[in-house]
Amino acid sequence: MTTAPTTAPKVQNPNYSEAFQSGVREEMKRNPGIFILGTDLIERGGHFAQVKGIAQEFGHERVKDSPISEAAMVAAGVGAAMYGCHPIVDLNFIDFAFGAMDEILNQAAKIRFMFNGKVPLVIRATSGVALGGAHHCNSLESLFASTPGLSVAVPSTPMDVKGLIKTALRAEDPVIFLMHKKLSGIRGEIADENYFIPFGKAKSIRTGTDAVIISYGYSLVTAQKAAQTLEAEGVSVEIIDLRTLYPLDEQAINDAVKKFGRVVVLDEAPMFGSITAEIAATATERNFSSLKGPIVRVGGARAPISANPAMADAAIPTVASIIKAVKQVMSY
Amino acid sequence: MTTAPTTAPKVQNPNYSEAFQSGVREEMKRNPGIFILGTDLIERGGHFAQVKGIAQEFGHERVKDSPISEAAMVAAGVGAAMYGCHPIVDLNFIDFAFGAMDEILNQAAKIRFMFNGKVPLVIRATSGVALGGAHHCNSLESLFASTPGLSVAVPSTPMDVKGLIKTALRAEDPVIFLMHKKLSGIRGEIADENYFIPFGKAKSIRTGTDAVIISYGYSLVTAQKAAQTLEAEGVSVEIIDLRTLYPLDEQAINDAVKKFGRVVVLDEAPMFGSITAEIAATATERNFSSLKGPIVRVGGARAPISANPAMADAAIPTVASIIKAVKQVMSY
Amino acid sequence: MTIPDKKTSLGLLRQMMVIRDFEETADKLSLRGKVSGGMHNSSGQEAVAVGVLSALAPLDVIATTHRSHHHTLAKGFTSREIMAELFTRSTGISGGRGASMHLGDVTKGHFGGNGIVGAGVGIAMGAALGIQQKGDKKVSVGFIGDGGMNTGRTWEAVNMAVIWKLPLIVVVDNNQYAVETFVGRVTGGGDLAKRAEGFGMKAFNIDGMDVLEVRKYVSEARERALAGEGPSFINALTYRYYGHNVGEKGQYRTQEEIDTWKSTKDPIDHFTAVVIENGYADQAAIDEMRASVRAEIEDAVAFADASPEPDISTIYDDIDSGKLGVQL
Amino acid sequence: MTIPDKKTSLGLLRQMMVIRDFEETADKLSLRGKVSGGMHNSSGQEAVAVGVLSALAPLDVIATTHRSHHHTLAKGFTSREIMAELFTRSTGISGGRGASMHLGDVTKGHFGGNGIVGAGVGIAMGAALGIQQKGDKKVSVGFIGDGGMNTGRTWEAVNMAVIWKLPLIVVVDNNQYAVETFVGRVTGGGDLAKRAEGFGMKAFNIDGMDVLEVRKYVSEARERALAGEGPSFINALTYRYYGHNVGEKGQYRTQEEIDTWKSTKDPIDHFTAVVIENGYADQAAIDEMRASVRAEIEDAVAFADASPEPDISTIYDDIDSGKLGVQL
Ligand SMILES: Cc1ncc(C[n+]2csc(CCOP(=O)(O)OP(=O)(O)O)c2C)c(N)n1
Ligand SMILES: Cc1ncc(C[n+]2csc(CCOP(=O)(O)OP(=O)(O)O)c2C)c(N)n1
Ligand SMILES: [Mg+2]
Ligand SMILES: [Mg+2]
Repeated sequence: MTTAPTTAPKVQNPNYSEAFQSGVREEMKRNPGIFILGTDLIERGGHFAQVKGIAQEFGHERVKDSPISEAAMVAAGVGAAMYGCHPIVDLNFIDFAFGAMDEILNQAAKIRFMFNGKVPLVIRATSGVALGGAHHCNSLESLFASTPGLSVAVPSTPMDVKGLIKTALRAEDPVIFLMHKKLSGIRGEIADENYFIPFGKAKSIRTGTDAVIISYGYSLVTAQKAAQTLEAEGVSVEIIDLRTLYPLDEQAINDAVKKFGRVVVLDEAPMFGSITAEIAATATERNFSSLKGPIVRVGGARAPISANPAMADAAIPTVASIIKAVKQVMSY
Repeated sequence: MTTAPTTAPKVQNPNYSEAFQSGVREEMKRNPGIFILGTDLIERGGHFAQVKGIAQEFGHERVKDSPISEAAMVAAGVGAAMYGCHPIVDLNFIDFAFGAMDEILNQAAKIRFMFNGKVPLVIRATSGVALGGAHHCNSLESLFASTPGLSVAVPSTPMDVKGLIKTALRAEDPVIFLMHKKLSGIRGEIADENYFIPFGKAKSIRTGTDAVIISYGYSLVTAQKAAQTLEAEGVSVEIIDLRTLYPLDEQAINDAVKKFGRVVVLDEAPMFGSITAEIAATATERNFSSLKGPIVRVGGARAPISANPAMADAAIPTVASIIKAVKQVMSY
Repeated sequence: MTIPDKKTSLGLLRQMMVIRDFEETADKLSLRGKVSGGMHNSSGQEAVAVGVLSALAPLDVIATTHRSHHHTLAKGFTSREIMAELFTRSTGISGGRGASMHLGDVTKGHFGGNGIVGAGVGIAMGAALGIQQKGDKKVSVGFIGDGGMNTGRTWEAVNMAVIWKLPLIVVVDNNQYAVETFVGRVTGGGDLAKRAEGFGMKAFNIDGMDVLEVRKYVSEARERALAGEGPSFINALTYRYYGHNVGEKGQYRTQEEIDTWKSTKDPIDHFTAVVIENGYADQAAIDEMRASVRAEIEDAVAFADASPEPDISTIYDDIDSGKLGVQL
Repeated sequence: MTIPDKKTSLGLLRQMMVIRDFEETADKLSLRGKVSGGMHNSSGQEAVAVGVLSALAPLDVIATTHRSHHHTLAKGFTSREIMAELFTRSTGISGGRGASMHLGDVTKGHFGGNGIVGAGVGIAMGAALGIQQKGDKKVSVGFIGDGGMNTGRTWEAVNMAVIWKLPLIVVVDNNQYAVETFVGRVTGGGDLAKRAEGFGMKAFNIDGMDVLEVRKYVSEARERALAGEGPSFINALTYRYYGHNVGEKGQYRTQEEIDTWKSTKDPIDHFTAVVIENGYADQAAIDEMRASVRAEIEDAVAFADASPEPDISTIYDDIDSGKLGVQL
């Protein structure tokens, strides 16, 4: 269970990146083994200002500007983590993880199992479909979540960003920490330094009575819009934010399926092979008799993402496509 | 539909690697733009002798021994394919693709869409769980199949190896061609030079009346054993070999679900997030009312693969686990 | 440096002016929201692009980086089709799918700008292998930034080109910064030609602000490549006048540094002086050239602005050929 | 080369003998099916392993390659726990999960053998960063083969170590072949120290058949690293007597080449002569040493053979800590 904030937030209405800074700062104060490495972290504090000011506060030994060497960046994090530090490797965009796949999937994920070692490592990156074209809009959530040894956080609010990064920095596992481009601007409350969000605990972010949408990340914003429209039409939709993709909150998923029997699973990754397949398949296998009809998946097109804004939008779920899916499950 | 062999096979009872050689040789004779690059291809013909003798027959310009530079190997293939050749990049083990992920997933897969170009490229590798330890036993089928722009072949017989590689070498797309380690020893008929197997056409490799197992690759061998045991117990199981994972033969899957209503989907990848999730989720969504109960997935453990043989075996589906799944669907 | 004939020289100058005007115009349009997803301005680096491309044949291949307007213009694509691409219109070089960072047309030997540091050099190396396989008399040029010098696969590609003697020219468009990171701070050893020589590649550190110097080294590299003597590495020192991406400034370099490069090394000013000195043009001719360039860019903007948006239903086109499933 | 004291010298010699006997014994056992998944025999390369590890402190870190029995033995792990690992028994260094290719125990400064060419150097570089962050007086050694010299990330790691002045020593266990591929055929430039120098790393090409030379260069590199002077690169030329993997032969090198290396450069023969020459031992003492080594390896085999198989239910253990889900 998530713990309620114990005191008022210190940063007034911070944005998504400031929430990250806040969590990282608190943990860096407490644990001298935490350091950050990535490109362009010192002056601008990273492309999304996610570590802005931290180099100035903690010094250049604890915020290290790296060359464009993703394999070495992750390897540096892996080796230092094995040695007893708790590095945060900031990959900037998650797409750049392609240059460090062996380090992440074959090394970091397996060392605990193979070599009697811990790998307390956070790999942070900005993810999600937005402008910028195909090379910067890969959805890799399913890849990471399906790799034994990795955990994956996909926070959708400043509160969750802070609560999850703090948990990641107290644990001893390699964590992929994905922050969605299109959530950069959102603001909200954050909790104080004693608030930790456990991995594997989903959260209901909208209560409803007729059907449930299970999702995460930016798709929740679209889902909320769809739910509002549906509300006006008399359909009451619950929305569940998974918050982490591994571990998955199976309990919350099973409960929701049992309660509603009408289930939509949503994300923006190309649908074929996305994490929504895992969620739908397992939820169906476990709760078949509770389903009023098949779980409906809503996902992205099987297409690279175009730079043209309208084409980019057309490749991911829209309010309309979500409404259609909900109506589909309501038709059972 | 697959075409029946038009003449008798030329190689008598070839093995899996010889079937590959046969298909490649025929296409190389026909198309001077086909060449092969990879490590240790000339003397030994690759670690599985998959191109043995081809350098000697076609010369060192068409079979190029490469340094251990997976990124450059794939990039070489991509650039040469864009230029108008049809390279076969032999990655040896598919795990080494980790070193070329950007080249495969971000470049090769997207160039047609982005830059008005064709990428007629085959990336061949040996895949699957076997001995050799965790670094060499990654199951990446779902990753490749879920990437827009890539196609994935997973042949299980010499006949299919030859028929599919020939199709791949006549097409103009990047194809991931996965040959399972534990199938290296199998032998069987192959067809003549006019036999091509289209991608996206599954094949029933065992007929049955009670339930169906949908699978591919080495898992089919285990499935056959399970089916034999079940037969003795009075349960008649059909087995479908998908042969390619993208495109998937949706028609064959839908037909099987409709016909049997009792469906097991099987592979050896760690189950969470595997391609069996996609198959089960989509098949359920499309054919819910035909199902007598939920599709049951059988897959690997969420664990790195151990070098110890018994531990390695325990991490993937066994005859017993398949029988259990079939009995589960028979209980509906 | 011997100067080419008048027509060629004026062509080089005009091409550099086109790039500069294009970039400064696009920059302003981008700030006004016309360019989707930002743009990487190459102002200051014109001599590299024009020097390289003027030394190539039209059918030679290039593959480049996220900062590629200048290379693409110099390769002979029109201001119209590139401006339209920045506006993500259907008339753009990449049909609006690419915007600033992903300019390319494989069928015309442009193997793409690239969102990924280091990717272009690998693809160019592959194209060089294709050229060699087919026995064609062409070369392939891979552009890369100083930031890409620390990306491992760059050196895999360099090594492969050396051992296979591929007709590849690696050109480092070395503007000395990767976003806010000074090349000297993250680049061990410092001497990039020496790095490349360590892999056995013929390598040169040259002045990337001098279009004739760039042109000369690339011409020679091309000759060697066509003669079967293998690849070359050309590290062209240059400078980026604007921020990394449009609208960015940052404290990572001084205004004084920027001003010094602009006032003492500007490639257009420098080559304008050379052209005048050689009697190829007087100030009036230069002014006229600049005006015609202005008109060309204005026209490009108008063209882009008037161009239709792509049909969004086409996002499902060109993912794959669909032919794998067809009986052959 | 000044020779160390008697005890040290005899220790070096005995350690090399242990490795040779271990490898030749394991090779035979592997051919008899006792070793699961093959093994990479390091016979011939003993001087590299022993020279390096004898120059390190026990708590220094190493990370290595698929060919790592020799490094692991020289680091001080027992023949028993390594032989047991080859037999994939629960008493093995990796609990039977790793076999020949994946020997490691992070808690003891062995950051793993590796199935992936190039991976070990990156991890060692990271360990060096960890050492620097903690301000410890240690170094980290990353072993790599000649084949790994063409893997891009090797050079990313080299560069990062240089710019951050990490206490890293890269040791190339250069046996001149990657499987069947001669280093000279795929390695542009040829001079590996020069490659590393191109990245600003202090670099040396040395004789990897001479245990004292290896030891000397590594000692000096260690001193420099501890003094904050940054990393070093040591390319140790050596030779692999057996096939790449057990049972392999191949036509890629001549028997004459193998025989020449064995008869003129063998590290054990060579150092035995040095030891005798220095009066540290006579032939009888050497024979006795060899016999005691034999007994040790026999014991290791017996131990491995008698060791229990791992409990297969443990495949679900140690995947992750399980603590992320726990309230902190
Ligand atoms: C592999 C990878 N890592 C990081 C980035 C983010 N990024 C985009 S451009 C850039 C700087 C590149 O610098 P340089 O190579 O010098 O080119 P320039 O921008 O100066 O033209 C970075 C870090 C990227 N696109 N790709
Ligand atoms: C990234 C990667 N590519 C290919 C391989 C397959 N492979 C295993 S060992 C080896 C040769 C390595 O040669 P070298 O680095 O010289 O080490 P040696 O075997 O000589 O000790 C190759 C190609 C691998 N393990 N990892
Ligand atoms: Mg730059
Ligand atoms: Mg070697």
